[in-house]
Amino acid sequence: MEKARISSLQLFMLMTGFLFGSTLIINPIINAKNDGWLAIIIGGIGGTLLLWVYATIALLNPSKNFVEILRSRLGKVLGNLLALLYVWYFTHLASLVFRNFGSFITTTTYLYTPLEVIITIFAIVIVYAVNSGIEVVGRVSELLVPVIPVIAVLISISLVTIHDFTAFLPVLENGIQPVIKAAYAFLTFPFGETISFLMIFPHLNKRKNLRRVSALSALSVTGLFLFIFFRDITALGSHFIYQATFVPHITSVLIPGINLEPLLDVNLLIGGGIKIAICLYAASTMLANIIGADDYRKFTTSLLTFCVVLSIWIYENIFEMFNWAEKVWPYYSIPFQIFIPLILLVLSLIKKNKTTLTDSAEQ
Amino acid sequence: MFRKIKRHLRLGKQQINIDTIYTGIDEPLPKNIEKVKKRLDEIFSGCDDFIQRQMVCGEDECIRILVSYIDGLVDKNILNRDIIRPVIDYLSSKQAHDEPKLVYQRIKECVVSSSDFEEIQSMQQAVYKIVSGDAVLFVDGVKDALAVNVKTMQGRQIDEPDTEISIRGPREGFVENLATNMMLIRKRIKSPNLKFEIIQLGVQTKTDVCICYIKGIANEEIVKEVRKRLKKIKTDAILDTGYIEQYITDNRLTLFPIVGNTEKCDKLVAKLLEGRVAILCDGTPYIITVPYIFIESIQTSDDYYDHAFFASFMRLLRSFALIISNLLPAMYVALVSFHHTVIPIKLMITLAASRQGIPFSPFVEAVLMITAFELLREAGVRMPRTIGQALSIVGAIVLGEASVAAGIASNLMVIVVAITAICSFVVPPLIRATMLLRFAFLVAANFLGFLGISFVAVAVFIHLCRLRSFGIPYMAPFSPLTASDIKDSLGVVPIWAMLTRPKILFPENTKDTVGIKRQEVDEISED
Amino acid sequence: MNNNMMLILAIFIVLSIYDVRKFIREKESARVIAAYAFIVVLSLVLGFLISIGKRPSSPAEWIQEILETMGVIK
Amino acid sequence: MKIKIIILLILPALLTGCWDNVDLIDINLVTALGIDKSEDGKIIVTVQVIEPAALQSTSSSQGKVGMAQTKPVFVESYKGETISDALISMKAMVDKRLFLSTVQVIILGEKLCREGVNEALDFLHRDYQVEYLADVLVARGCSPKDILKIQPEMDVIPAMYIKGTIENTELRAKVKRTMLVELFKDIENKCRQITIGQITKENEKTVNTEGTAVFKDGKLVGWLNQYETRGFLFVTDRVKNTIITIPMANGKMSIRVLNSRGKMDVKFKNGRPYRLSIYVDLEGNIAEYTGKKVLDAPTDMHTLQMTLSEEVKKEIAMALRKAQKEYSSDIFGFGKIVHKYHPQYWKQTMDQWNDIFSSLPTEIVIKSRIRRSGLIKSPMTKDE
Repeated sequence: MEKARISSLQLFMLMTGFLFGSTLIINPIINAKNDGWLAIIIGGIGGTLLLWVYATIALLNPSKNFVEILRSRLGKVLGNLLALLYVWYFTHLASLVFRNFGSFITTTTYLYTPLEVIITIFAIVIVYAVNSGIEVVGRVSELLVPVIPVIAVLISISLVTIHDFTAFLPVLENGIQPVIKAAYAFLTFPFGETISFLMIFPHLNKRKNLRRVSALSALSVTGLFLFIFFRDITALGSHFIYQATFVPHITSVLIPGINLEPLLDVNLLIGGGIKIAICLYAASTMLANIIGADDYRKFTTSLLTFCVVLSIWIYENIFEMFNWAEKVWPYYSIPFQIFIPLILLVLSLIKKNKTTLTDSAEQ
Repeated sequence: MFRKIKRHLRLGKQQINIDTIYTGIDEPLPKNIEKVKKRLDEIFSGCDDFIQRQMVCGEDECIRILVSYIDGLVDKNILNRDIIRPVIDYLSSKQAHDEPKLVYQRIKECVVSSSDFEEIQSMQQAVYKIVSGDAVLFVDGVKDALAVNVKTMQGRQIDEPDTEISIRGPREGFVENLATNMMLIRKRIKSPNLKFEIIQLGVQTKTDVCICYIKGIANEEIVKEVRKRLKKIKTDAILDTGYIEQYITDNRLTLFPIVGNTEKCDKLVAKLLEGRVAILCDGTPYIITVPYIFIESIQTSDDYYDHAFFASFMRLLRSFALIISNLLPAMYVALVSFHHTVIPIKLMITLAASRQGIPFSPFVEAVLMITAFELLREAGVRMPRTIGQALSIVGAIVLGEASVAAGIASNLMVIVVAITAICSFVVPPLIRATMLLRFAFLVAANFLGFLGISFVAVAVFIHLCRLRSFGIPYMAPFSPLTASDIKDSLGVVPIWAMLTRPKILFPENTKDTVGIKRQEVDEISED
Repeated sequence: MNNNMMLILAIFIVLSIYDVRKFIREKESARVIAAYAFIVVLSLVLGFLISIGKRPSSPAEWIQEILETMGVIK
Repeated sequence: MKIKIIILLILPALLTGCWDNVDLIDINLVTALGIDKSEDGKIIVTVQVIEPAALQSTSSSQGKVGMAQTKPVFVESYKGETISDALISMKAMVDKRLFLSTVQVIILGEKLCREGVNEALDFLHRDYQVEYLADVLVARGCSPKDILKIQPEMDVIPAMYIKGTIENTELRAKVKRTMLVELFKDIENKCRQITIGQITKENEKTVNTEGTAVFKDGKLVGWLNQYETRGFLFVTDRVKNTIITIPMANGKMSIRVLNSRGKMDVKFKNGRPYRLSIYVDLEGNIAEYTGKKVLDAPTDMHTLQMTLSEEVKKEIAMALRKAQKEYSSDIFGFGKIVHKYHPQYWKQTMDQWNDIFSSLPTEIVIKSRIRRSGLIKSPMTKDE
């Protein structure tokens, strides 16, 4: 087990970067059209609660990582099996982010560059980061994540002349159902994916901050998305947003006089990079834990190879990608993001009550 | 591949270590002065600058005294004044004793008028003292000998260093002589807490290397680590602190400087007072300081002497220049060959028109021009100063005028290279790193445009975050964020507002005011 | 035939050769090597299949089908 | 590790090509795009390409000695099934690849507009290079190619010249400036029908941009003249500066409008709309007066303001009447207000909105203020 320590600030930055991730590329909010802001608020609050649950699980099982929690609560065999499933889930998630990023880049700027090449170069940078250890990833995120809101605000300020501030009206045009659906999709992507942080929580140096930091980063990302959503809808109008393949790209192209699109690429590179790095770290650490290897670095390269191949293999075309992210992902994620964590929470609470009971009995 | 080379190098060094020059003379000094003389002549055979002066006196010439030294290393005037004359005076005077032991005692206690002498027992010590410039005085029939410091103080005058020019502040720079350098530091810090620890390094050269720190400010752990790493050095020669630098760095495969060096007294003293450890080396004016973090590269001593607003602006300007000097050619290539959509039309027309008729791709053009510039720079450094003028004229004409007129390079490229060159000189410690990174960025830009640049930039960031200098993260105080140290990073607060020492160095005393209790270092280290 | 894919596989083979060398040097346990080999060989085979244009149906489709048969999504 | 990473990062760069790397000198900068339909239903695409080197030499050194003067601009057209087809096939006649991000103006042909612009917009929206802020115009009475072929004397690049005339609508408010992105926003939107500025050819050297093309459901249905256009722009809050001339005793007076604010509203009663309201606030100075009456009393200004309001009201009423009665097309965007504030009603009547719009009575409220009289107070010719 790595003896790395990350500070609360680093955890906050990592989480924020992770949550920002590739969410802008495949925005689950779009389906709610004008009411996206409602969906963001509902999903954001739900996401904060979910993160609270994950943090509580980590706090109830101090200094244990996810695999150890699974093993101690569910037994060795079942625990290992579930951990193996999670390895798949994180690898899958990482490859999806790769694909989203690659699709975005090849659609908007690099029309003739093959998808594989962009993904591979991205992967090499990430393997360098992950092999440097979670401490280094934390430090890098501390430097780079603050760039994300800065760029978002920069683009928004440049667009201020063409805003239509009533664009989000009317409220609840199509009823509450699409909003709830979008909010749920938003909950599973990106908030539920932070289950991978259960592998990183043990590294936090001040454990008492854990819940506060997670909730804070979830809320600030919700705020950021709200801001970006209002920017997009006021600049483009709901019709346009629904039509566009990649909304943030169009927003950045609209700025009069200059085109800030490369900045947007940087933003997505940072967010996506942190997300993939965390997923890869979580997957390889879990695998190392299951197999009983002492160092997760032994598996980073191989898992990354698999991620890259999977990311190319997984979809045939871009519509499949969108369809999957909208329709299948939220349901596919239920067991990983909600069922198993809730079971763990309940089991941990029971265990804790028991120990406190026995403690009091002994006294 | 590299590992193999390293292994070979390591083997080679070990072989050198076996034959030290001092093996074979590890013996006590003989009592008989003739034997001493003969042995020394044997050891220094072929050294015509080795001189032995014998003085004989007393009844039956029973008192015989031998002074051995190396001509040129000792100051003859001092030698005559402090040793030869008093000894002869004493011997020819009436108080002279007959007993060699008493004579030796007498000479030691009240004849030799030097303040700095040492008693030695072995031949090895005697030889070492002789080669380091002492005169060694042997008395026949006595086992001990007296090494008197009569070193000549010849060397360069203290003057302003050429490499680090400052507009304001002291102009004294270090010189090659270790004692002078120590004096220069001591002169500025009048405190017994300023410690100098001298050790000898280099099997052949036996160079004096001195660890300098302020006890109570510098972290003991770092001092210990410096000692440990210095002791590990096994090499033939230490000719410059550059040698030491390469042995003690944390990461040998990095482009970035993770050990600092300076030639300016005031700068070094400021660093010592911040809690850094300095390593001085005899024979070089460059003194290295550890730990060294990234932000030190854009700091200059002028920043602290000047008004804080101006200094902060200069800091920002320097960081901007650093980015420009790394990225500008790459940005140009990316713009011209990838991101046509980004360029406004008017600029586009200018760009396209200036590129018209150029046979090379922007990448090749950039590489050619930058290489030409680097050559020019290198030639300017190596060349005798008198031809400098000619070179700059040739360079200006070739780079600026002729290449454009001949249609080899575009106008804009010349401007880009010129701006890059100017910017690269703004941050001297990073010139080397920038020079190579610039090419990496160029290749990336030619391959994937801005995306490629971002990839390489992120890789560089990761590398920077990985680096540590004596355990201190290189990118501190930004990552890990140390809020109290931001005061002296991209901006700088006035000197009266700098209440605490840099926490990132875990100084023993974080407060500048002396006497306040030591802070909890562990707590800081976790932040 | 997808040459880019081939090139990329080559890069990853180089990367894994480094790892394997380290494993041999450090006398790694059989379980680790087995797991490693499984992942790498699986991805290389898949990559090869994709590069010669015989793309097997992807996990995305499997998962979608499973969920459809379970009746979770329409 | 580091070495490995560096090698691996550089390796692909050396081994493979640079796919998207296109040198600036290998592309043709397209400054204007003309799209029209031919008689047989195919698309005719016209491009105006500039030659940067020639531009530089004409603008700076007026042609070096011994160098042949090349034309800075050339115009080509090609007939194809779709826009992209025509654009790509055009390379049979054009040497380098056509680069669309520098497009300044897009000129649509009348025939294309009559048959619907939706299909033309798809390509422009889908292609990653097209500049969203390009100005769109409809050519009236001639083909786009005719307009792109002019050789203006004011600017070497015709596209820049045309864009300039469109941009100065800020000063005159007689043509509606439409950027491509606005079309994307409104084309499928039932709340507001699209309108595009109109361009006509004056002679071989100049064009005229005045008036507006009115569309209904993506098809050209008619035109607004320059005064109707101004009325339309007043309502939609697009007037920044303009000159309005009002008749006075013994002459005319021109008012320079410096500031104008337009607002629309749909009044609802019992869940259905019963009136369209338009409010315009404007502010101006006297720019010119050819009459003879001495202006000195504050009350003079009040009467002037009344007359100005009447004049503006007339223009707005003209535009409104045309939109309602003649074309039955909600170009003002009243539907947006209904959509935003009365979504239930909008849902039911979305498809008939244009008819409802045409049948609604209107109310126009103009508030105008005249502040200053310029450098002189009295007219040059006084009424003795």
